[in-house]
Amino acid sequence: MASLPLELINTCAALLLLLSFAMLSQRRVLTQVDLYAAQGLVLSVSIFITAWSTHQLHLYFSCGLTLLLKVLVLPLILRRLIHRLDANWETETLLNMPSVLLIGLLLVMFAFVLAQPISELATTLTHGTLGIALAVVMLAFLMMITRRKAVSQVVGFLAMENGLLFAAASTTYGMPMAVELGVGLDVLVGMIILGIFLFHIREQFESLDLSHLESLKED
Amino acid sequence: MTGTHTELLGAVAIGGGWLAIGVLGLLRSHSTGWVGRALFPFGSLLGIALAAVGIIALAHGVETLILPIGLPELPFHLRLDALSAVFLVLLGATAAGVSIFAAGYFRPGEGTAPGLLGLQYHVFLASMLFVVLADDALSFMMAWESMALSSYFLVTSQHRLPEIRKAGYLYLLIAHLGAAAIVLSFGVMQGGSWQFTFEALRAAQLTPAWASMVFFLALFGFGAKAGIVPLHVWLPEAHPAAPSPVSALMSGVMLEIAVYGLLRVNLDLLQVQVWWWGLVTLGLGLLTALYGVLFAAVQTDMKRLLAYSSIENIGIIFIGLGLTLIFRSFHMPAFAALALAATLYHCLNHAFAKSLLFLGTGSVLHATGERNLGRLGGLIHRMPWVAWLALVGTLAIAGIPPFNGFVSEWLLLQSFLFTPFIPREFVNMLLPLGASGLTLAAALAAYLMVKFYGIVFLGQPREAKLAQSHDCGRLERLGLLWLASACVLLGIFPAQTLALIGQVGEELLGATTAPPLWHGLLFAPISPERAAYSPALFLLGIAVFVGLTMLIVRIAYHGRIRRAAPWVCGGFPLTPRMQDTSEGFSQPIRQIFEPFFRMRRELPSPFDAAPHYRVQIEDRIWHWLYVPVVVSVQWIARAAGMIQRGRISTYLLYSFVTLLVLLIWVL
Amino acid sequence: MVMLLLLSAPLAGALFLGFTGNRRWAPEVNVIVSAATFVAAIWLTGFTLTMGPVLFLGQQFFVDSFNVFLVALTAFVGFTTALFSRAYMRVEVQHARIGGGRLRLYHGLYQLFIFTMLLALTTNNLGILWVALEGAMLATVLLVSLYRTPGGIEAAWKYFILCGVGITLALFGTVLLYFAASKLLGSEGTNALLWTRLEQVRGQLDARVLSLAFVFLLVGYGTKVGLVPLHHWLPDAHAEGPAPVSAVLSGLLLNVALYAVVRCKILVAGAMHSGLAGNLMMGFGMLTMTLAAFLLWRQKDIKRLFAYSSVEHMGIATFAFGMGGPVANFAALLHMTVHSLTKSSLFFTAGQAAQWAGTQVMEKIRGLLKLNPSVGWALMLGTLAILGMPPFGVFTSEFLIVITAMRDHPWATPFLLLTFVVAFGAIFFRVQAIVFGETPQPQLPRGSRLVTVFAQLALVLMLGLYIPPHLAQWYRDAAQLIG
Amino acid sequence: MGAVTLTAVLAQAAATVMAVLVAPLLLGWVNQCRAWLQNRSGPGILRPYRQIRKLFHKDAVIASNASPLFRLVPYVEFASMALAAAIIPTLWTGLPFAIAADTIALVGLFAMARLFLALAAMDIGTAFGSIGARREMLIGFLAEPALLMVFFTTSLIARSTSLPTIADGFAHQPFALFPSLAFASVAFVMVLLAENTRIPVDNPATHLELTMIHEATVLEYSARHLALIDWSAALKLFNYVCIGLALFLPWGLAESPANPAGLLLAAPALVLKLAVAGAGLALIETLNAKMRLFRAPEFLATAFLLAMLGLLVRLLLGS
Repeated sequence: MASLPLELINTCAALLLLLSFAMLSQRRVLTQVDLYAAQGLVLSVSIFITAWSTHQLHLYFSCGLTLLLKVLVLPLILRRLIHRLDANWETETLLNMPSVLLIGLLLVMFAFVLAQPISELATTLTHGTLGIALAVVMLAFLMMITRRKAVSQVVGFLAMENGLLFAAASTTYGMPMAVELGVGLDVLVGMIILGIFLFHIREQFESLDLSHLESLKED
Repeated sequence: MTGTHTELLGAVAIGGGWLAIGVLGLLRSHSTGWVGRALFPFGSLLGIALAAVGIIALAHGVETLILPIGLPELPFHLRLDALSAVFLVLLGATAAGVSIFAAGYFRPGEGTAPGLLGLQYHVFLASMLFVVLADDALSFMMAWESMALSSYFLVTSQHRLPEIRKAGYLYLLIAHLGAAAIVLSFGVMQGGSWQFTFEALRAAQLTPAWASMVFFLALFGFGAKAGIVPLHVWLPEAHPAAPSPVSALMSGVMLEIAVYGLLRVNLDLLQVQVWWWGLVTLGLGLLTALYGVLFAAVQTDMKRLLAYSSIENIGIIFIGLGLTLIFRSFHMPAFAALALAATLYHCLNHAFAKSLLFLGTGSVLHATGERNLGRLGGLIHRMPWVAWLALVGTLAIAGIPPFNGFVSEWLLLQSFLFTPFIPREFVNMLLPLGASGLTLAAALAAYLMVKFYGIVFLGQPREAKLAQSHDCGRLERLGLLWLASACVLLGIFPAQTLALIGQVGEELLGATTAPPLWHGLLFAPISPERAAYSPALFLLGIAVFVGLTMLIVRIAYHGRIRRAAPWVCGGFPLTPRMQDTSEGFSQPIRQIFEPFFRMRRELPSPFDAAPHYRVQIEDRIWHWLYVPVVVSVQWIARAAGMIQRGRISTYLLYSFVTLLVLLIWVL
Repeated sequence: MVMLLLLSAPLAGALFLGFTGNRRWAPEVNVIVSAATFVAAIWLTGFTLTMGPVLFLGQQFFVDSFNVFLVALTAFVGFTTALFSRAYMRVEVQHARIGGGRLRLYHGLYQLFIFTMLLALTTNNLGILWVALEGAMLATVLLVSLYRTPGGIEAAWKYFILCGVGITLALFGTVLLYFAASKLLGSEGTNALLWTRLEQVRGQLDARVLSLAFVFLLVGYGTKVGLVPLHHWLPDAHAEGPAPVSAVLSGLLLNVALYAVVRCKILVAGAMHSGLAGNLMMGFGMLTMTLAAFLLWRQKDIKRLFAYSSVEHMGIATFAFGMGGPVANFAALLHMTVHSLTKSSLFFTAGQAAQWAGTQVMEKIRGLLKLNPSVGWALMLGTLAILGMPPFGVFTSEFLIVITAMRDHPWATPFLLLTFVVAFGAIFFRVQAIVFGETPQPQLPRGSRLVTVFAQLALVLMLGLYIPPHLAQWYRDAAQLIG
Repeated sequence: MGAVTLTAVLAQAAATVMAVLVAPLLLGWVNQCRAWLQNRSGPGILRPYRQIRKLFHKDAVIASNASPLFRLVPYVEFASMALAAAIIPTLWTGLPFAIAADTIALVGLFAMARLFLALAAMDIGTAFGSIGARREMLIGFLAEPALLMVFFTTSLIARSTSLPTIADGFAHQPFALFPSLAFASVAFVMVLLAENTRIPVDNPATHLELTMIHEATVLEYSARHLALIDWSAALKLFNYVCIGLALFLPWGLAESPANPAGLLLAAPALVLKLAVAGAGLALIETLNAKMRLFRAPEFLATAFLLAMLGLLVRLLLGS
């Protein structure tokens, strides 16, 4: 196959990484959601390219699924939530931003080092991107750790999912159909339940600040 | 598999019978009549049967049996040899007396329902039976822990009282600790064969180092149950807490079962022998004996006093065990057999005498509702049966000839007299040190027993209500009588007893003591020239002299006997407050052995209108050993709690760091 | 066929109760459905007894000696829990702690949870296994927060986020696994994630990828097992949810998660001929049991106490699986069985006691024996069983684990024994105070609803004294399989 | 150890009766010597007999709350001391009855007597009785180990614990000097003083509440019971002295009553030895002052120490 799709996919990968960093550094929650949607878009594009270049039917399907879920449905739910809870502003992160970004950088390097030998083995064209996928997962994880607000933790959670899908798509041209469906379903249900929870938290603690959720502990 | 299985099957059947009795008790679990009057006597019959089985088994060879239950790879093995047989006799005979006593003892409306109590009681008996019969590690541990568990429930049958809960908790905790050590010792003992039947353990080859580890683990595990210092703290708490028949069983039988375990491991399972094991055991025994008797002497609660005296006796038993090990490791089987005989003999003595005394205190408790020595006295007038039968137990524990307690001490001292022949310098110096410690303990035991008996049964009643106290019932008398006669018989016919016990030495050490002379009248385990003691003659002599004197006095001088109030230096009447209190009686001990005790005194000032004197004695070891452990555990727990402060980001960080660390690790 | 029944019964039940769960007869329906599931499980068991390991529905489902008894166990505990919750939840409704709507939620999700458990156990596809576990989490997270108390919400949130993250990592691990497998089995079709196929080729799987995959899987599923330091959700979730939920969380979910870990361990251990997987599991197990044992000393809430005890026992089982070898695996499987039986019954009695006392704070629960003897004895015996007192089965498994540890890893034995003793001291101290002693409350009617508890304890007792030959045979085969 | 023949048994009985009859004489002799040493004329050595006779003729008074035990004890005391006398060789060593109890059992016998006395003392429940019992037992548990150590030393040398055999060995083996025996003998004398309520441990003559030990235990006794108690006390002293003689000055003891020659030598030897020993006791009692009660433990501890030294010497030097 031509090197064009490969370059395109690598570009997508770079974009994904960039978007993750953007999310990590972003304070306003709504913007984070937008970034998340953008990430979903890039992801579906990359899957589409892969499908198109390798003529794998089920990849088209999963591309569509991604588009539907991660670009349309989930961001929609999130935005509505944020509006209903007017939670559209983030206080300071637990760590100050520069150090968070620095840690993120280190994580990316670590992820590359980790993925290097494995992507050697990959038979797929797109194997080089595994490292990026791993990096995306880790950055999302870091974001969950550093944020104080429930909503941005949710966003981080979803972003992890993205990295995962990307890894699946890039290393093995996607997971088996049944699994993809299951994962999609779970993410959707999970998202809904999270939404419910945000409301519960809201009505219990009059705020979405996680510092209220620290009463159960060993004293 | 040698021999027929008749005796072993009989023993198993008796164990099953006990369990059945326990379950039957649940049918009408609230009827004292059914459980007490109907079931317990039957249980005591089974006890007699068990003793008989044991005696028969002593004559015959080893029997083994495999039960179809247990792990698929490791079904329960049972084995009946001379050692087990001796302890079967001990268990059966004691249980017979205690059960028949208990039949009359339990009253309605005390703590746990009688049916449940009966179940726990008989499970306790059966589990002890199976401990003695067990022939593989798993079934041994099963029976062992069931024993601990059932006795725990018996101890806590009055669980409404907080101090009894504390006692039970401490007891079960230390028992669990000991059990862990025992499991560990079995695990080391198998030495790579990974077979846990006792045959396999016997066959295992161990280096002295590993063998020593086994020895120490077993010493710890069984010592915790037997109550050797410093693992004794639970004993004076738990034994008094239980109902008296249970205290009798725990002190009289369970402690000896622990000794059985140690004998089994050291003399039977462990093939390797290291000479200093015996020294360690003997040293611990001496320490325990002295510690126990000193603390017993300063107690003011009669059951605590007896419990501490049990600690002392266990110490004496350990001394004998230590001597056995020493002689055995220096290949002096004959002497080892003598020491072993002394050990086993003392086990039997302690079983009978101590359970007799505990039952006696039970009757006193029922009659007066008092355990505090300071509120008793003069009961010999009110409850003559208990008093006179308890006198037998008192003399036996005090090691007074011609009663049984003296026989074992005599044997022990005799075997001490052979230590100079040990071909190793310093070890042969045991005689002055060990023997003197032993004699000191024995002499103190006499002091202690005078205090116990004199204050409880003699003198004047220290409380008015004691005047209403009544003697014990018929069944209780029967139980006391049974145990007392056991004490007397063991005292008067040591030769015959030794002829039976000797089988154990024959089996485990390949040597035995000399056969009895003169139809067993003369007791000379080594040789008549060397040492001889004939309790029968002794008793005969005393009796003859007493009779003669009485006769002569009656014939020659027939002066009248006048009763009068005792003279108390002047007009004022004699009041109970004038007699010595238990604190007063133990004052010399407190003064002489002050460093042993942790005392808190409240002395009245000379100008005190209502002078009030109080002395409280505590165990130093508790503060030296146990408190620090508890504190450190709490500290670690607090430190561990620090990782869990409730913040979810921190938790996520934990997961993240774990992930990174593992990734780096596999990288 | 039987497999369909087994899976469809709870699923149908879930759907049905999801709509009608607040009716008067809903609890009975819940029981009936669980009973049907249990019957199906028994049928399946009998099936495997005759046929041996079997595949169903085009390789998608399979039953071997490893999961067959877990299926039976899950169905059984699910059944007993349904029986218990019947009375328990009624009282909760009477106390107005939950309304009808949430009762509906409860019943529906309960069946859904059972369904996911059985799916996770019987599926042949590691991807579906992941999906099922995620589903189980989604089903239980709302059950944990059923009371909508601040504590409940917080516990559920932590549960969700921690386990969600964990499960996502597990998915990454699965992807890596798939990646490694697809090179051998071809990515076309779905058979590259079929356990049976993977297990055949595990020798050739790339060691490097699998080691990475295992790290993700272990951290992922390990979070659900409650391995320290990933366990923090567990005590909160157990303490805040209703007693039946705590029972199934401890009794079933942890088991199934551990089952998943072990399945992965088999592959990894087969692929990379080093003890990496085993050592990892041993390390986690050791850390988990020791820390949990000490943390037990700090507990004030009775369900939290038993939750930590679950953590400890999961640590023990993980450690045993880590050691590997026929004896240790045998012991670990036995331990899983007896633990879930005992622990669920413990949560029943503890929940009952807490319901009567109106609090879960242990200082406030006293004199249970006086309050109601059968509950008191149930709690006491269950506690002694879980603490490894003979003749209960837990003792047997712990005995085997200790002696194996002594043989293969002598350094570990002191820790094991320390754990046992420390845990004993902590738990027994509190339970004794709860069971014994005086209570201000008047004595309750003797009739107890704890038949199931005594049935379970009887089973545990039996497993201590006698293991049925079939069960033993399964244990042995499974131990062989796990290696 | 002599053969068990009828003559032997009869001779044994005779010896025992002799000991029982002679015992008060020794007591009288000791008191007489004390009087002389203190420049008093003294009551004469037959005084104890007169005392006993007088007491026997009185009517007994017993405390109203005395139990049967209280009345039994005097006989037990007397019987046990008589039994001891039957075991301890006085004139000859061939005592067939000696097999009944060796030295260890002998210590047990004395312990029994003491224990019964203490119990009887506590029976009435007066202040003195229980204090006396306490002190009696205190002396007892301090003295017993020392006495046993002494016996052990001799048993090690003679390779037997049977008293006649030991004495036999010492009497008829070629003379050898045993330093260990020197220690043992000193310890024994100290034990003897303590056990027989002599100064410096106790004063048999005093009835001062705070100091008396033995007397306090028998305060409640009167008439025949008191007579038996006193008699057994005298017998106890006699027994102890005879033990000491048999262990440390066994020379002159005959093997058996069979040969008159031996007896002809033995009898005067015994008289002489008793006289010397009694005088020595009196001397000790005169030279020492009664010590406070809580010096007694130190005193007996010294005795214990000496006995142990003897044992160690025996073990180390084999002499």
